[in-house]
Amino acid sequence: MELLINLTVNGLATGMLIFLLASGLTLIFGLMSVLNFAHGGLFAWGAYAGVWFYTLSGSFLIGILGAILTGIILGFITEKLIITPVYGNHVQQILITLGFMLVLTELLKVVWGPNQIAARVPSYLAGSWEFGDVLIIKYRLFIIIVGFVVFGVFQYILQRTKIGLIVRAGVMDKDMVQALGINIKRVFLYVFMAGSALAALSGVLMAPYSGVIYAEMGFEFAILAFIVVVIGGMGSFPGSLFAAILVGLAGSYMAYYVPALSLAVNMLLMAIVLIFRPQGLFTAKG
Amino acid sequence: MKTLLKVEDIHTHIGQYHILQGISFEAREGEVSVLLGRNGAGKTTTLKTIMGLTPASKGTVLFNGQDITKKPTYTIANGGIGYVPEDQGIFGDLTVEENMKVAMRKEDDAAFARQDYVLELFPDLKTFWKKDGGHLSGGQKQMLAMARAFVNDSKLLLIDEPSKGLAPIVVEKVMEAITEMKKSTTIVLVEQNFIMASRIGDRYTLIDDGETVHAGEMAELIHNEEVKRKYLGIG
Amino acid sequence: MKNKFQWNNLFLAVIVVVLAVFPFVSDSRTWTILLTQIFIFSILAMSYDILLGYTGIVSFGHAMFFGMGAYTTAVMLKRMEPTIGVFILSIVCGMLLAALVSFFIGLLTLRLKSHFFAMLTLAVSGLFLVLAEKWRTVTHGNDGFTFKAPEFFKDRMMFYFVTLICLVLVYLLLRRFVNSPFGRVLVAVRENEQRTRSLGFNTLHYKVIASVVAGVIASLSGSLYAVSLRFVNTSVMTMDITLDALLMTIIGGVGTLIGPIVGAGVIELTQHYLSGLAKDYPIFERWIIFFGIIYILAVIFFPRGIVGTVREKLWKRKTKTRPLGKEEVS
Amino acid sequence: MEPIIRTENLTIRFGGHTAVSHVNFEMPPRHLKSIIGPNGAGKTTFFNLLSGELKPTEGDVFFKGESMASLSAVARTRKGLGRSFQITNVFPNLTVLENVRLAVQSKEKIRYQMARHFLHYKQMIEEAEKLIALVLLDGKEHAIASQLSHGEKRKLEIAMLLALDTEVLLLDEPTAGMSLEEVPAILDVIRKIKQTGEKTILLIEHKMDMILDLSDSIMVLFNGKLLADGSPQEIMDNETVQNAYLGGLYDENLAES
Amino acid sequence: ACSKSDEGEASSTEKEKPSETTPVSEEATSEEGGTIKIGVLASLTGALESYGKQTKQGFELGLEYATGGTMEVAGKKIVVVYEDTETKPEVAVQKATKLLEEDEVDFLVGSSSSGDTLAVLPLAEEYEKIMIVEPAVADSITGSEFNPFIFRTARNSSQDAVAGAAAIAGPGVKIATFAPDYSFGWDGVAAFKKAAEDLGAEIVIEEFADPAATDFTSNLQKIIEAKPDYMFVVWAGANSPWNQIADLKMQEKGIKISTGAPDIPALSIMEPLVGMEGFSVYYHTLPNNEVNDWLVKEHKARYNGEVPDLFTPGGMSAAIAIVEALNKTNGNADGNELIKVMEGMSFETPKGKMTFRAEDHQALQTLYSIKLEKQDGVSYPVPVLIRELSAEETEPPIKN
Ligand SMILES: Nc1ncnc2c1ncn2[C@@H]1O[C@H](COP(=O)(O)OP(=O)(O)OP(=O)(O)O)[C@@H](O)[C@H]1O
Ligand SMILES: Nc1ncnc2c1ncn2[C@@H]1O[C@H](COP(=O)(O)OP(=O)(O)OP(=O)(O)O)[C@@H](O)[C@H]1O
Ligand SMILES: [Mg+2]
Ligand SMILES: [Mg+2]
Repeated sequence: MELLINLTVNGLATGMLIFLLASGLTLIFGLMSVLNFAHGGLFAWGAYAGVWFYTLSGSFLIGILGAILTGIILGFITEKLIITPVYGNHVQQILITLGFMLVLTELLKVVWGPNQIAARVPSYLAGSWEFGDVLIIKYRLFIIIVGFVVFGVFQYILQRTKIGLIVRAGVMDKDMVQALGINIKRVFLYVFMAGSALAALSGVLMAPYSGVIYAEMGFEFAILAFIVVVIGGMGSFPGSLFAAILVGLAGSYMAYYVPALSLAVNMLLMAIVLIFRPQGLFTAKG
Repeated sequence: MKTLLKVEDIHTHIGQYHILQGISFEAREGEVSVLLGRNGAGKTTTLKTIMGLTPASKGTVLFNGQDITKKPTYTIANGGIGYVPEDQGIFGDLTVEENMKVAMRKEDDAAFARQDYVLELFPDLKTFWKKDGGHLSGGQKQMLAMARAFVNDSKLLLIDEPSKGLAPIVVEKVMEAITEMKKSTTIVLVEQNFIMASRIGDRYTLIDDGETVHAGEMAELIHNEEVKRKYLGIG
Repeated sequence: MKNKFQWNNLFLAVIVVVLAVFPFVSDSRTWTILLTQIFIFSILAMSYDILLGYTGIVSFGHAMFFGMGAYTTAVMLKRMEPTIGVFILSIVCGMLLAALVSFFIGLLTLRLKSHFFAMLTLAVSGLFLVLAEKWRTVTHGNDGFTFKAPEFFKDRMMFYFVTLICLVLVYLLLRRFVNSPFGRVLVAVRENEQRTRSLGFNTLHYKVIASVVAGVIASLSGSLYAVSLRFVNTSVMTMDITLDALLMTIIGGVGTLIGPIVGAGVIELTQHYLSGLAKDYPIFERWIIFFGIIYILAVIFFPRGIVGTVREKLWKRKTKTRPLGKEEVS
Repeated sequence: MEPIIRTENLTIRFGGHTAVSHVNFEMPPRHLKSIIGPNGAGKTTFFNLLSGELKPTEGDVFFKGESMASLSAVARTRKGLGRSFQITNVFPNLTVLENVRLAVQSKEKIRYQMARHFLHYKQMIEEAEKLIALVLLDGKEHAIASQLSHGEKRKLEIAMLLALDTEVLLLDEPTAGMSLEEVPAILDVIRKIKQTGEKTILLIEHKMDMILDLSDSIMVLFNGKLLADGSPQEIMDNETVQNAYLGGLYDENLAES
Repeated sequence: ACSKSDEGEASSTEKEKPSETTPVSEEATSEEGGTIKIGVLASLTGALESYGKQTKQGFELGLEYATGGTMEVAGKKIVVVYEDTETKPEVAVQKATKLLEEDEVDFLVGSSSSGDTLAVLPLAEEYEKIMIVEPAVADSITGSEFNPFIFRTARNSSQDAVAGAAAIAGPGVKIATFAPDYSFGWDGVAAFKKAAEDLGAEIVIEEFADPAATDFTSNLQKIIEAKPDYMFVVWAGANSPWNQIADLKMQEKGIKISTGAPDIPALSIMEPLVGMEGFSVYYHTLPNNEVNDWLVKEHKARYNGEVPDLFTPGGMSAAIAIVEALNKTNGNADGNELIKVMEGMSFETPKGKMTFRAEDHQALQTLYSIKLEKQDGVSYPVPVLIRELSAEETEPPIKN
């Protein structure tokens, strides 16, 4: 029983971390339909900037805010320079964002050097609680809470405002949305910036979790985020949350019970979901 | 009567094509102006140019005394122009409700009153309130497109072929609605159904090959057999 | 039109001749190898374009077929005699394997729409990568293994010619393929699949056949790749290979066959050149940044790929009234 | 005469909404039947069921006495059920000529031919050009379909259907959005096809004058149900049809033209 | 005629000049006994970039040290060309061929990844040039894929494993292993298992984890349940399990952790493992010999106070090996001649004396049994020597 609880809690925490990763992509890829391969770059920048602010100020909170700010600024630059010319064209998006991904990753090395950098859990979040054989790691609990907060905030915004609808409408027919009096370019810009901020936030939260940041960290995690967005259902926050937790739990159980398949677990999960539910688990509908 | 919209000798290029080659007309407040012309004449492009979707390379569009020729589309729309495009422009993955919600510029009581009015006009929309726009029938889409434009308090409405695909009885309702709207709104209409056009139109502009070739009072046109035969193939 | 057609062919023929005499005039082995590499990746990129450019399906799993070819050839040359016969046999076996696998995977996955299909192919090829990693008795996993190439290829020039011939043959075959009535239906599928179906074409068949053709050709390029390295490891199955194919196709121009070849050339050459610069000029130490910038500039200045955009410009100059007709395929 | 198409209890539900409800209908070959009914009555859905685009929840379609239940849209087209679409549905980035040529290619059953250049099939191109002229699109052969005006796209749609040369033609509002001047020409095309006496035509239209002019019979769909099926005169005299569908406009309409 | 050919020579050197990092005067090339060219393949960009740079710096220093600063051996000028493999086998082959064909190098050195190295091995044999493998670790390089032109100054996985076992294994000791689920991990564990069992230890559980995973707790959980005395970790790459090992309080639960000490940047993330006992390939304070003293001093002087790292001495050793061998053949760079003198050759390196074993050309070398300690003024845990593991002690099985 303790074992099951342990596996579940850890799976949940990993899932939440993956959700945070995927949440930005849910906006950018799921909602805005931009195949942003530079997402991992934004994530890595968030991690580096966050750790930098954190080390400089000694406050993890400032680190987090610094990361979010970096995400917002980078999101602004990325949208204006890279994404604006290629809305609606997936083929061009792949090329230009992959190029930008290379630039972002290498620039990290220019700024902070090519070596990995240690990231520590702030003392008030370090350590764990033990209840018998059940071990609750504080930082993981923190991640779970942040995940739910992010989910709540964004779900609220999307439910209560027209933004989600406008973005989806804009993806289908940009001209028509403008003809209805909406400055869709600005909406896209803001949503993209929000997505980048989320990417950066997940980056800085990831850093102490694994204890290390490195320039190449982005790409692997971005693929995971794409997987989650697709199996969760494009543009659906509940979908992403559910899928992320599914991935987290599957990984946790699989590594314990069927270790031979643990390398393949994400891919298997995605294949199974897509074959039986080709549109993903949820849809963007309210 | 005051001129609300004035289109002066506009030329529009799409890609390397010179589509509009001199369109001029005006729409006076409280009137229905009809654009007529055969397929491919440039009627739709004229409306799009007014909306800023295919901006004019030459000429001016004056709305309410202001030059809106080079303004971005959303500014033009927010200035009080509603648009019902010819291909309806329904957001297929959004429900009828969501389509309406996106369209509603200001969510005040007046807007909801207008919404109630259009829903009475097109009860089908009420029935299918939660249905995806993409799953509506052709005529229902047309209704939704109009409802989206009617729900806002616009000074000017640009309507591209509203009667297309509608059952005769609904066409009649649309005509009533337009006549009703006329009290508060100016309307520019593109319409192939000459019976409808002639019944609700106050004046007309005839477009051929991207140019204005004729304009005047609708009442005149009804009796001008020659123009009707030459440009409209009727009579 | 006929005229244009022949000019095109003449131009291509000249390039092939230049490439064919190249090794005799230049004794630079770096170039021979670099060109060989470009030829091999051109074949891969062309095969990818059959999917992306002609049928309109984005696959993130193309590397699996490349890997199948590479492994089949490597394993057979290692386990049997390193002779030309075995080499050819291994290419055929690799192609058969790729055909079989792409056929079944196609049936299974091609019903899915855009993103979902792309991600499913990513999943399937991810599973193949895990298989290659785990089946160590045969693949030696991530470390990989070396093997002997047939004696005939000891001279790299011979191998250069073999790849050049393969490239030309594949190009000619694929050109036929995409310009055939069958190929035109593929384009129709790309444009509007549902409409194609209602015209009475069974689009699933078309997509499956396209993916089999693409898979088989990718397998061929994989076989050649393995022999060019005399080494194989799991990197042949990774996402990197798929992305390479994808980038080459897009940079060169989707929906043309010359495009992927140009793309392969551009990417390999700039990479080579930039990494060369890194040795001389410290600011190029981070040459990958410049490489990334090239992708970005490519999209901005060649929105339809190099070949696509150039061709469009040429058309525009020639005729003001007649827009680019897509049936005018190279 | 054995009916060429027959439906038995044909029904489809979307969620809770029954779009086509227990329709039993049949029509003899070489006959032109119009379908009318209010918006959302289920006309297009009925077409979709005939052509196989949608699968019925209940009931079946019979073509020449053969059940179509197991046949896909592709197979039905090949058997001889061709259709046009209400919402313009063409290949947007291909030229007009190529759009039509593809349809001709399907008719000619050149499906899996991979070894010859498509331009070698001259007769295909010639035939496509002929059809383009027939629907008054000549001069626009090399225009990209997405750049056509709405009316022009409708004509292209018709040309593509004609190119399929199927025994049964399902026409969904072929003249919607077409200018007054050109409606008669398209009418003419349909009339000519009818006169050849080879085709069976089902026509959805809202233009009553056109329907009366062309139809051998008219069927009325109402809320998914078959309300009436009979000669034009019978239908015009039907009160329900008058009230629910035509309204007052129709009389004036006739009176003025 | 004579002057003409001189011109030819000169201009060709001119052309190559930009690609040489060690400049060479034109007279030297043409007038004296010729040049020795060495091509170094390393990952100078990408994830392994820091390894590549360490090798490069070490190699430069090594040449200087071995030639006494003259950069000449047996009267021949040494020229080095560095190429970036980008950690892609096809690029490695491309660059290696360029080195062999165009630069006509006499030696190859490299590279940072086992994959790149394996892909290049056949070329060394084809061109009959000596290749010094540094720092790639895969056993198969001097094992199943061996060819006589390959010599390795780097330690291999088996040596790591033997050292790892020597540090902790003993009769009755229960050990769990934890490694990434790919060749590197499998090889490492297999070798470790054998070595540990030879020393009388018992392997109670072998866990392999997805190297890209975000969460390793399931695997670690299983290890905790197996109640071993030690957990031996074979790991590489930035995404590491150290934090989670600490989170799960394994050490508090009585499971001692042991692993190989990595390079300094990676050490900085091993804070949670302070106190662990394991082995090290190199840390600048571990070896006690003149060569290392020189290396540390020069390295600091040259790279603003930085100390040499994990693979710097490897690069240096490779350079020393080449110079020694050339001294023995009197400047003859013929591959087959060199094999004869290099087999069994011993040479002094920063890590003490290395010997190329005649059978498989693997350099036998000293490794170090260490403990990680926190030291004042150092921002990362420092490997502190417990004892040297002599070359004999860490000798791996012959596998070719
Ligand atoms: N995007 C475009 N690119 C090129 N040509 C275009 C484009 N859009 C429209 N055209 C051309 O411009 C002309 C006018 O088109 P427009 O849509 O304005 O006609 P219309 O009068 O609305 O016709 P219809 O009654 O058929 O709707 C047509 O010949 C059309 O082919
Ligand atoms: N895919 C679908 N999903 C859900 N409802 C649908 C779908 N397709 C059609 N409907 C509904 O079924 C009803 C019949 O639609 P249909 O398109 O057949 O009408 P129609 O008779 O062709 O009308 P119109 O004259 O307006 O084209 C409509 O109420 C429509 O909303
Ligand atoms: Mg129009
Ligand atoms: Mg309909």
